[in-house]
Amino acid sequence: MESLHILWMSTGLANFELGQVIMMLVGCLLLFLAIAKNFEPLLLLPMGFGAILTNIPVAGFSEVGGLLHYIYYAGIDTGIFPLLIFMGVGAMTDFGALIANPKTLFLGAAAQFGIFATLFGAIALNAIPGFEFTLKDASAIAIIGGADGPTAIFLASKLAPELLGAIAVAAYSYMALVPIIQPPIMRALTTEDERKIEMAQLRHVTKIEKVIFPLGVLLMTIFFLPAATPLVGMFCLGNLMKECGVVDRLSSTAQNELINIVTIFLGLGVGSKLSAEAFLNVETLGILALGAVAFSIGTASGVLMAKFMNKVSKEKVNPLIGAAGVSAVPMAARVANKVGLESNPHNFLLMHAMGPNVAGVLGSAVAAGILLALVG
Amino acid sequence: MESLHILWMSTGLANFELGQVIMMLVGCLLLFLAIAKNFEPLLLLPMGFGAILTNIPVAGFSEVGGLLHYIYYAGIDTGIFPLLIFMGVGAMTDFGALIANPKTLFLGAAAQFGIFATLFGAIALNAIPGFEFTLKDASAIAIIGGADGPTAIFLASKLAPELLGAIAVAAYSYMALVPIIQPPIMRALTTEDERKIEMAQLRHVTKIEKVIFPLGVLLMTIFFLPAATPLVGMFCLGNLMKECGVVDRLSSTAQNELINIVTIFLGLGVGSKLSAEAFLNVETLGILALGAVAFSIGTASGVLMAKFMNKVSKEKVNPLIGAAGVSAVPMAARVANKVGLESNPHNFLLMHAMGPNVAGVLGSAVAAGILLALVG
Amino acid sequence: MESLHILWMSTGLANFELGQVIMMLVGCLLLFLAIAKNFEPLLLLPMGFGAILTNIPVAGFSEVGGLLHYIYYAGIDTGIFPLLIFMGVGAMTDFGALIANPKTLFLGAAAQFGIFATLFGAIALNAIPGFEFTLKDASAIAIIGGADGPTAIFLASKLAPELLGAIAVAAYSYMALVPIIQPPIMRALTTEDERKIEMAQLRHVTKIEKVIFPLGVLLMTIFFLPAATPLVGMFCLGNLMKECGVVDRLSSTAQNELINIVTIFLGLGVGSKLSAEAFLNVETLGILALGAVAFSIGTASGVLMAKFMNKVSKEKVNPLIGAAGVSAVPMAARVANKVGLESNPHNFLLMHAMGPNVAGVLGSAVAAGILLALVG
Amino acid sequence: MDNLTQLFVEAGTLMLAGMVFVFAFLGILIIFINKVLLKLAIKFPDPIIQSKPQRKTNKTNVEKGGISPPVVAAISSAVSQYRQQHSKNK
Amino acid sequence: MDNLTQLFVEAGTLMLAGMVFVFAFLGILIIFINKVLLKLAIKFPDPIIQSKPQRKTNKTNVEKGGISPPVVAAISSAVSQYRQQHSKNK
Amino acid sequence: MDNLTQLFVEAGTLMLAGMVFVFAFLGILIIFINKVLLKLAIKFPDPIIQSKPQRKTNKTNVEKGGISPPVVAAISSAVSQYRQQHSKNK
Ligand code: NA
Ligand code: NA
Ligand code: NA
Repeated sequence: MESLHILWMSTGLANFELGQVIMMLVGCLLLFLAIAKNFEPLLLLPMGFGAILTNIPVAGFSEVGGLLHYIYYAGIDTGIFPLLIFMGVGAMTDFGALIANPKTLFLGAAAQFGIFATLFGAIALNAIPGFEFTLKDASAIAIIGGADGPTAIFLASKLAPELLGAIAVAAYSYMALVPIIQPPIMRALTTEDERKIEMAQLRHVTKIEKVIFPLGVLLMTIFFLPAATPLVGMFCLGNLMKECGVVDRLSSTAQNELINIVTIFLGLGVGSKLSAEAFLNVETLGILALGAVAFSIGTASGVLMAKFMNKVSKEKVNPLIGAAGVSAVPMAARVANKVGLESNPHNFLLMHAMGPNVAGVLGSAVAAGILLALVG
Repeated sequence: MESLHILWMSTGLANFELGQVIMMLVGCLLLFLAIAKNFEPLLLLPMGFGAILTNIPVAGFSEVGGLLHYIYYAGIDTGIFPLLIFMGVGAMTDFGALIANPKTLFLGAAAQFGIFATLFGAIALNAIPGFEFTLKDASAIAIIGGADGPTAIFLASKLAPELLGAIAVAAYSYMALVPIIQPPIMRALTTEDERKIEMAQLRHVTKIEKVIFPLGVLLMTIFFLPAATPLVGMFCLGNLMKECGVVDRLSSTAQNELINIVTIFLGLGVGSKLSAEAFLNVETLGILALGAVAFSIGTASGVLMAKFMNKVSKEKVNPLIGAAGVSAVPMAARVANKVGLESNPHNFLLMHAMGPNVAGVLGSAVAAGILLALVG
Repeated sequence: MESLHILWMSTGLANFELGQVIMMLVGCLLLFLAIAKNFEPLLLLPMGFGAILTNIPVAGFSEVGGLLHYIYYAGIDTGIFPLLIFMGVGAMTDFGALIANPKTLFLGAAAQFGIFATLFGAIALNAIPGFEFTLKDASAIAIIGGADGPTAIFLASKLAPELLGAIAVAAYSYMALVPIIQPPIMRALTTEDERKIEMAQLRHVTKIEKVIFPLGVLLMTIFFLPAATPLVGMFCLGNLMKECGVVDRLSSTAQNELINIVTIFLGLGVGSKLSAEAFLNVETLGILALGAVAFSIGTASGVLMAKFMNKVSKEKVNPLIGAAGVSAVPMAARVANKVGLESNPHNFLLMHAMGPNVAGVLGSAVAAGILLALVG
Repeated sequence: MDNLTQLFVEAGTLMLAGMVFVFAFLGILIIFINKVLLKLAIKFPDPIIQSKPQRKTNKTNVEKGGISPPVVAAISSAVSQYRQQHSKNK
Repeated sequence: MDNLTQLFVEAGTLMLAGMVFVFAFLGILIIFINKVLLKLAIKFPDPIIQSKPQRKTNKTNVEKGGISPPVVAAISSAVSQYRQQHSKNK
Repeated sequence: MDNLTQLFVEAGTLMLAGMVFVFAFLGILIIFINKVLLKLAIKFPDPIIQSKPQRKTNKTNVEKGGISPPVVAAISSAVSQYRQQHSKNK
């Protein structure tokens, strides 16, 4: 009898709290979005699963000695996992389109306005009772507008670890929603004629340019923004490994096995921050709202910047590719391509949109560095 | 001269203890079984090698600062390595046969009697002078009957780390001996007619069933047995990654590179527990004896359960597949198939035996959870 | 304004020290050697990159909490990374040529004179003011003559961590320079007739020999030199996994994904030791000079040993393969083959040179063990 | 009651509680499969996946022009053989 | 000036400093590309890489004797198809 | 005897002891190879492994019907070429 009582007391049913149940449903929602809706499944699936695991009563996944505790403190608190992901992403990134058309860097820069406007917005939310975002919190939230998962996780783990779960959920969800969020904004801000603009074919980019480029980016970051060097440095290492052509086995491992292993752990570790006390509050609603705002402003800024550039320069740019400046590689570039095809079925913008797309990755990393340097 | 003396004093020959020599021979025996007899080589080879390394005098592999020390405390003491293996095994497991014929879950349940009977037997051994198994020890030993390596290692590392080496050796050895242990028991408990029973073809299992199944199993474990959620959770994560179809690169990494890396380390780390003081005692003999008993009882229970089910149900089950309930995937299922072919050369039981086989994995994990909850 | 001032104070430009600039140039030089000159790029590329990262002002890559700090202390200070590399190298090594012609072990032994003579030379440098090498320092430097990267890193991390950066740079640079350093020495010490010697075809080596060989090597190391068992043990584990034929998936992972992942980290971690204070001093110059001496003496010893063997034995050995005894697998063997072809275009020495080549790896590991036992 | 007897009682209780629990757990799983999964299977049957193979066949046809079937068979066999070897090596 | 106002001022400064910095940084990068990379590209153009393919072709020619082009095309297609599938699986 | 001389003596001793040890160690290894491995090789010679290739050939024959040898050669060459490239990429 006693044994049965102990057994009963050790069941989940006898120990559930409401918050845990709700957070498990949130985890299930993330799994649903990942599996059924194909929302960034590589990260949302392990993240949703981690959210379920961390909220199991009695099991203690995120307490000292629990699996998710080890994963979080070894890999996310230290920043190692997002940096390794960034290295792998660097090894998958081709800067050719950007080097061929460097003007598109301005589009990637403009789209970062989504970040800084959202920072302002997060502070503005403090006017509403219930919100008390510090400047650190606001910075971590704002980086959602960078549309770059590892950057957001890295910054949040440094500036506002208690908001990490909500920020990661928002960042990846909106990245998956890019095909829904962006097109209306893009259509509203452009005329049919602008959307029809065809761009000149990109010039051939030589191997030496691609090899020197990551080193140049790193050098500039060292000069002007050392706080961004962890992110930019690992990204450039990955890109250099890819482009140099002499360490193909390392490059291949960085963009396959290593990034896969780290992705599983990163997702689980981020999911472990989706506890009821950290997630079920009004601040999460604020973060979700601000994230949507950030993406929208970033998209709009990119498009408007392209229109501005068309005013001052004779070489025309299709303003749709400005929207790709929010990064969300390669989704945003595909969206630009698709919206462009609606107006001109023979106008393939994909390659041109890759320029602002990867510029947006650099821009977000730079913005993250600025926030770390000034707020961190 | 002095230099030569220091050199001599630093040789193994000058520092050997008898126990170390014997344990190295045990390590060599494991290597022999792995290489020449093909006994679970993926784990027994690194385990045997680890046993040799840990017993090298002077070298200090398992002392603070030694390689095996780091491996053991980072990966096994924390439970991380067995859980990652379990995730990989989950990503390799197909529950189709089980879902198509859920009755076979009873066979997997019955075979767990091998575990609990052995627990009783281990306590009974205390009647013999020299044995002093606590309930924790007995539970860790009993799980050998689960015929599941990572489960045994996980439980032993939590309940009786000093017995871990012997338990792992017994578990993997008997798993390799399944084709020798099981057939006589299976033949003794069944009639020729029973062995000839042909089973109905399995129905088609849809994708959604396979996706929802691991989530359902996890949910039930959360409700009723949170102590089993580390094992069941990681297993279900692996299985979900496999079945969902949207994270194939993660699933592939989990069942290839990641599990391979972890297997090397797990084997070495377990081998590091094969020290003379921990292994060369009468308790190890008891563990080896109890392990054999556990496998035999598990096999018999599975077969008898199938015969019982044939008594109460009209849809007949070939009792041979009951033996597959001990798990030891996929060896036990193959044994059932082979013994079946002896009686009826046209009766292929393999797919039917996969049902109880994977049910046995779940059953063992549940049994491990019960032991953790009640004894741990 | 204040914000701008903080931003300026957080730039690299405002914080650079001269030493850091120079060390970054050293890092760039390593990258150049790796990419443009193909100097051991797998290690020199991450090492050069690590050197740049660790010297970035403000960023703190190698301070507590920095990425390179974690990598160094988790993987190099513990010795884990070099040992895993060694396991992978073992899994890539074929001892067939050595077993078929065991006499070549003497060539691999003779070439280790490069190590011990350099040890003497490093102590001799102390006569010059400015040099103050301890016996530990001298031992760590001398191992450069082993022409084996992981062995050098392992030994340096144990005996002289502050010299690790310079030692690793020297070891890998000279390994890459083997095709330039060795041929003049080989030609100077041999006559045209000697270089034309054709060797008997190697006998077939059976599988069981290849399986037992690593175990025999390990056994001897255990008996006579336990201090070398970490290196030799992991090497033999890798080799056993390769040759036994029953754990191909582990062997494949050890020589592909695992070694690739560890190589990236090892390079970065070693690079993190290339700080100005540790590298920019006269001792580094001494190390670079001694390294060149070590390679040259090792090469000469191997060649002279072969000539000596031809004096006392009737079965002739082409003395060029003696140079391969320094290891630097497989570069030195290729050099021997190439120099041989110059004198006799039909004489392919590659397979024969593989014998002393892999013997050199064992010899260096044994020498490292002796130094650890007597000096460590 | 001495220590050993007490251990026996505890072990017996464990055995009983454990087997009951295992059977109950896996029994509920049977119900779950029969009641939930089966209904899901009926409600969301697997789509008849012809799109993917068809696409492949089309592409191959386009690319391979007028090559006779045995040649194609030989190629498939060679490739699948290599694939098997390769997956074994892994 | 109350706390919220101060935060607003700080956020505004951050926004301004941040956007200026981002534009400056990526702007210098444009100059870097136009001034440095472009010159490098002219000075070190990509070698016309015929050596590698040629070597391959030679080798293949030697090995394949007198096989008709469509057969070769079929093989290439089969191999590249497998390569694609394989890389997808990864 | 001053400090440097002492270091020299120690280094000299190390050199001597080290070289003797290395030669002794690898020398015993020669004996091990000649006395132990060689006998093992004679006692347990490699089985003449025809089963595996044969099985493969059979399978291939069955599958490939009446295809002419050059085609098969071309396929093998294409596959082995791809295998090489693939292993290089790794
Ligand atoms: Na961005
Ligand atoms: Na089981
Ligand atoms: Na060497």
